[in-house]
Amino acid sequence: MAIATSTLRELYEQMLLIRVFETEAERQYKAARIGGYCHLSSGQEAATVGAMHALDDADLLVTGYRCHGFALARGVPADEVMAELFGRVGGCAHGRGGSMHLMDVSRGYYGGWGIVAGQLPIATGLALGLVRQGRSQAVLCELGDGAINMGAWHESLNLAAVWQLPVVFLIMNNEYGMGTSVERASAVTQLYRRAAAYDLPAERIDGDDLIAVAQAAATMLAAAREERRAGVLELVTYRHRGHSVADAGLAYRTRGEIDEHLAHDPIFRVRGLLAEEGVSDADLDAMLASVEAQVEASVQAALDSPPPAVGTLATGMYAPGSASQFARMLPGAPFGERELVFAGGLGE
Amino acid sequence: MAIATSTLRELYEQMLLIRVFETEAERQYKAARIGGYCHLSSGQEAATVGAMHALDDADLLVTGYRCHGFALARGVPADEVMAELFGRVGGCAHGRGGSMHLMDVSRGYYGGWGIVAGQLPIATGLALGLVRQGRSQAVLCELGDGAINMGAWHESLNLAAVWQLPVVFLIMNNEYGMGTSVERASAVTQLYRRAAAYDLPAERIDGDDLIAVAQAAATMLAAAREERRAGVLELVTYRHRGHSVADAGLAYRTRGEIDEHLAHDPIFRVRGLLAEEGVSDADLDAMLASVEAQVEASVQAALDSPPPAVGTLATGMYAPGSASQFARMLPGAPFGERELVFAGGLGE
Amino acid sequence: MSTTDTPTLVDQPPAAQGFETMTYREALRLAMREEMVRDERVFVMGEEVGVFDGAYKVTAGLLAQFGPDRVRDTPISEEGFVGAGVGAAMLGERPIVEIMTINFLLVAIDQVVNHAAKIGAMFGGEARCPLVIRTPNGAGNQLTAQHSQSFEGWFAATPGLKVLAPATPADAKGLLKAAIRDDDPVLVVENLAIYKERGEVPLDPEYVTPIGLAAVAREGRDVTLVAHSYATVRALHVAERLERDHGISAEVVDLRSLRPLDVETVAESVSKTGRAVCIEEGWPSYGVTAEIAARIQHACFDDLDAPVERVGMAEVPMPYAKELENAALPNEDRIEAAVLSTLGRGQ
Amino acid sequence: MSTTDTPTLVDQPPAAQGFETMTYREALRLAMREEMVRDERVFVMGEEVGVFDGAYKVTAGLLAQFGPDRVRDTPISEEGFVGAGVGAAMLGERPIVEIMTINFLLVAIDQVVNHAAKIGAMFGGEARCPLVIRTPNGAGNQLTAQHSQSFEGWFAATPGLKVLAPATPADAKGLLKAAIRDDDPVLVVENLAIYKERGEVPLDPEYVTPIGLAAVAREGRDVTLVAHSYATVRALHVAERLERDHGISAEVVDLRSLRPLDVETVAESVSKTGRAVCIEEGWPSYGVTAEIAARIQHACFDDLDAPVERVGMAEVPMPYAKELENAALPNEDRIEAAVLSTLGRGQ
Ligand SMILES: Cc1ncc(C[n+]2csc(CCOP(=O)(O)OP(=O)(O)O)c2C)c(N)n1
Ligand SMILES: Cc1ncc(C[n+]2csc(CCOP(=O)(O)OP(=O)(O)O)c2C)c(N)n1
Ligand SMILES: [Mg+2]
Ligand SMILES: [Mg+2]
Repeated sequence: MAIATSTLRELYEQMLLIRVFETEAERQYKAARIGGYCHLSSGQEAATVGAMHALDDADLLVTGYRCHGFALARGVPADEVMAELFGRVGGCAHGRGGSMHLMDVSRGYYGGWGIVAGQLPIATGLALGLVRQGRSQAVLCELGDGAINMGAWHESLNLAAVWQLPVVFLIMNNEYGMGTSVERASAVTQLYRRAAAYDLPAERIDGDDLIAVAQAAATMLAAAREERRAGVLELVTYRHRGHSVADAGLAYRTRGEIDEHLAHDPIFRVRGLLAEEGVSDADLDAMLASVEAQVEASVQAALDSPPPAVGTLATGMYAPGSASQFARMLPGAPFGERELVFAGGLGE
Repeated sequence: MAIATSTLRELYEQMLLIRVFETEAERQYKAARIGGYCHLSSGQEAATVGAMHALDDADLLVTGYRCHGFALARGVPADEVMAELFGRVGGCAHGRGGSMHLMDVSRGYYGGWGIVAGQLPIATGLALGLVRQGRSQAVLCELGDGAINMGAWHESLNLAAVWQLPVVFLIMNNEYGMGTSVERASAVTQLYRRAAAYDLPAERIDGDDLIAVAQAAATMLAAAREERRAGVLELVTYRHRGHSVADAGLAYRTRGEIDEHLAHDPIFRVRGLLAEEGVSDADLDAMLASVEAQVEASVQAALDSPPPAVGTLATGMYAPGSASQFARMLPGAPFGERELVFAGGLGE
Repeated sequence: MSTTDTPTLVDQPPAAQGFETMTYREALRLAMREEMVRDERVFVMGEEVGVFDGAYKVTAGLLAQFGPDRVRDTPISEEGFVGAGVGAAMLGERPIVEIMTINFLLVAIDQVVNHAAKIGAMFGGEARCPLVIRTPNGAGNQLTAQHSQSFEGWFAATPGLKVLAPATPADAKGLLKAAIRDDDPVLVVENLAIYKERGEVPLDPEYVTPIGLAAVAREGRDVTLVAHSYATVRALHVAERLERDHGISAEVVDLRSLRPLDVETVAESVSKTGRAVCIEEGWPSYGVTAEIAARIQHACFDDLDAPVERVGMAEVPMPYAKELENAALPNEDRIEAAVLSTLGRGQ
Repeated sequence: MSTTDTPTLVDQPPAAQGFETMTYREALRLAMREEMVRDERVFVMGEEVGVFDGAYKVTAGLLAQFGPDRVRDTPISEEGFVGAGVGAAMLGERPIVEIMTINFLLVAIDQVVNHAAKIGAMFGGEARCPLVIRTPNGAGNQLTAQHSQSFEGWFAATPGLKVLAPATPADAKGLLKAAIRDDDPVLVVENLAIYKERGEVPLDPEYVTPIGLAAVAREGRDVTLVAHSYATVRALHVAERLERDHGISAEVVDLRSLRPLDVETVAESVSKTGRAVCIEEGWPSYGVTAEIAARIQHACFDDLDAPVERVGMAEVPMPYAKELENAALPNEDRIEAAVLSTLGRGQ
């Protein structure tokens, strides 16, 4: 697949946006404006952007908790992602989800999940839903190299294969699950080989090669859409930062190993491609400047957005109309339920 | 591996014992002397006896709930197995386990488990225990073709491989999990192929060929003992009766399919081998007669054994000494706990 | 199994009238059949629900009527297919997932508690999870330690879920239909012993039992028995015995719904009788009856003439031998003894 | 990672004397180190317990001291390695399995409830399961819906298990050591916020806290606060406030053990004060405080001057925004308000 320079520029900008956003998120976390767990995807931009480029607008996306990059590449405005990390109503999850639970149903992004591999059965079910509705789209389900050792992986892949569901499992193999290397966690280190246990097509490629990723993802998603054939795509990449902002990331890998990867930064690689195609340095620097401005603005937008009101504590928990079902539960209710939950938007 | 005629006779007698025992168990169940679920293994005798022949006395055994045959082949007296089905104190599980939960720790048989695939992580742990204790034995873990689609299969095999544990997973592929054929349940129907996802040795053989089973099991168990190499052995066999005594077994398979298998009854095959080696019909018939007498006697033994006393309701639940830990839990206890549990042998 | 061709909506049959006496099992089946006819988004999924006609025959005949796309046999993969139900529900489908018995729901509880229950709140209402999980609890058939349990209280403890537990064939139909039509994840707790219970069931396809409303199954003056599912059946039998043998008038409150829990109906009854015995099939410590007793002591503090009593399964892993199992069950003798003791007539 | 060579028994060090002030986290580590020195059957297993020194650093330094056979990093496979712990324990080993947080125990709960808890009974005592599972519960760090839960009540509801929940560094050491030495499966519930709490810890390697014994953490006359784990810390702070701001004398009972549950100590206290407020980090409905309230109303029926109150996490999936989380937590304001209302001094 040849990618037009104009397209390559866009993808490069997305990669820059992710990197700059993650860098800023770490800064804001350390400034205590972001709480909870915060997992950055710096270094995984080519894998993220390449795969998302192959995903149609009508397709569905499900990911784990390392999801800032996927949300941004899916087109969720940086303002809304940053506001979510700040826990503000302007966030893409209304400030209720935070870093791990980004989502945007209007863009077919069904979350941002925090239980390792818990998103796999759900992605399988979304694909089942597509089939039952006679729709021709596919589901892209991200997981990590560590997640592949959970039972949910096995059950989901078997169901997807037996039921011929249009779902592509995207393994972001960044070589570690927290501090555990793939070698220490998995009996086969070429993770894509596990697809053979379900007779599913699978491929393992350099996840830092933007174009190769986009091509492989396009092929697999097409098979899912057109032949209802599930697939497994393993992208070999690397996590530049620690597991989360709280992890220095040096206890289980050497400085040298990290530097080695930094030297082959996927962003430099794409910058190189654009340079080859005649895009000037000034032009490339301008792109970076505009992305930096965008991220800076997202921080301001987040600050300008108010936190959710305490009165909305129970909002969304139950469907509209549920409040009347719960009305008779008040007597003897635990202390505070009356004010916090029953008056807090329960099922209204 | 050449099997001496004398050995073959013994194995044949074990197969006969299982068949006659299962037939009697079904009769007793219908006579309401046996309750709960009752899963028979008629038709799977060669697979069961062949595998057990390869298991050393010091090795460990774990199975699912279809375990009468395994218990008998392990040497648990028919009297104790029948008494267990009758729920009597003379049972191998003291009348507390029933058909699904046979066990005999003195013979290294760690149960008889009823949650599909739940025994796999436990077998993996027993193997870990052997390793930590520097022992050179292996664990044999039985599971069904349906159980292989549970997440516990995946996690257990990966752990066994990554940690190099001496455990052999024995898949009794009797073609159905209740009413679901392997084709409808599993994306790969040659189940042994799934071992490749863990780089583990695996073999699929005719489970009704007694000698082939014994040979294959011996090889894998040896590798487990000597090289701490886990393995997967798939035995293709067939369940003559329904899933449990309550299932006629005809809703999901044809009469013809069953007859086809009955025509190649593994017991006939071994009888044929013995005949070839010159064992006379009279001799073979005598073996059957003695086995029938043994099973008949087991029914009487079961009837002669008393049911457990209600005062033992809580026996074994907690370790000795626990009663004092629970002594202060009595005030406001639910009705009956005082008599049934606290006075019922709790941790004494 | 081809599932590409989505079935076309079947016309509504003329609303049937009147009542019919049927088993609890048949009432559940009727509810599913009616809702599948009414709404083609509804489909059934689980182990042996199709070709085998259901391990306990609740779904018998549905495959023949609706085909394999709407009555889907699954591999033995509870975590996988419960999660598949969650995902399909997020897309607007209405899966009814059958779990053969509640004991097996533990391998899938992460999908129910950590996922299904969280969706409405995590998505701020933008995504919902109209999933129904049906499963029987209970002991009584010598099924032994791993197959004789009742975990419904754990799900009732989970905000984001709704938990229903019908005790009559009529409610089996009405509450299962309410669950299927509800936009939230609902666990419908059935019971192995109750499947064969018979009763009158309204044939009207619009017969739906409201969620969150307990029922006074029997009126009485002296004591209130609070129960759900099969324990309600036991309670009603005991109430008869108490009337006959002791001239005691027992009121029976059938909870029907555990989350939401109708404390008002319970409190009204106990305020009237001044005494309560709470009964459940499972282990009472940290169980359903703990919550009921805690609510009663709070809501009826001034009206209670005696402490709230609780009866449930003896707190041991259920042994196999019939003699031991009978002793461990919350049988009528133990319930009656509890009532007598709360009335000061104990041994 | 070679595990063939089983380590040889290390000599006992001379029994250390006196006390040392340390964090709850350090006390847990000390308990494990002492027991690993004392008994080579003891080993630690879990995600990131070794090379990473523990996700919350509880096991920091153990790998360096005891090596990879006794401090075993696992893949992300809770069901698998919890089950591996069960099997190893059946063979007489003494695994300490760390689950990173209790939220992840749900994917392994089948191994705990349907397997570990059943072994003693199913094997009639011929096989036992001396397994320890350590895991923190609780909310408070904006960890959101899937990472802010407390499920210990579900395990306390399971006959065959023992459940401990230390609230002080001293008990963290004493109870974890009791769990490791116990011959039954024991769940030790820790808490994310409590790890950094400091206190005096006896250095004697034979310091073991008996199982099934609650502690009166603070003496008082007017009301009893019943809590476990981090809720006990909150209760003690509230008790100070009540004394200072309202002249109310609150007694605090620290349960320490949920199964067995020391109802005697709770009942003694409430019989004296006549009032009780039960507090937990998790959702109260069908939670731990439900059982405590049910026991109190039964054991102290004639001594209660007011209904038993309960305070816990607001019954919603925990949202991310700090403002919402603070409101949902069982914070000191909410506990104080509950105490005041039970004393008729409500808002
Ligand atoms: C079931 C479960 N167990 C453990 C955790 C804690 N945990 C969060 S992320 C993580 C590592 C996952 O690694 P990987 O799948 O490779 O994804 P990555 O973080 O590298 O993107 C772990 C163990 C969890 N969230 N869920
Ligand atoms: C987790 C779980 N799900 C469902 C069941 C109900 N069940 C008992 S046996 C069985 C079929 C198992 O089939 P297979 O593994 O092939 O073993 P077989 O019965 O053929 O020996 C099922 C679904 C169970 N016991 N545990
Ligand atoms: Mg990773
Ligand atoms: Mg089978």
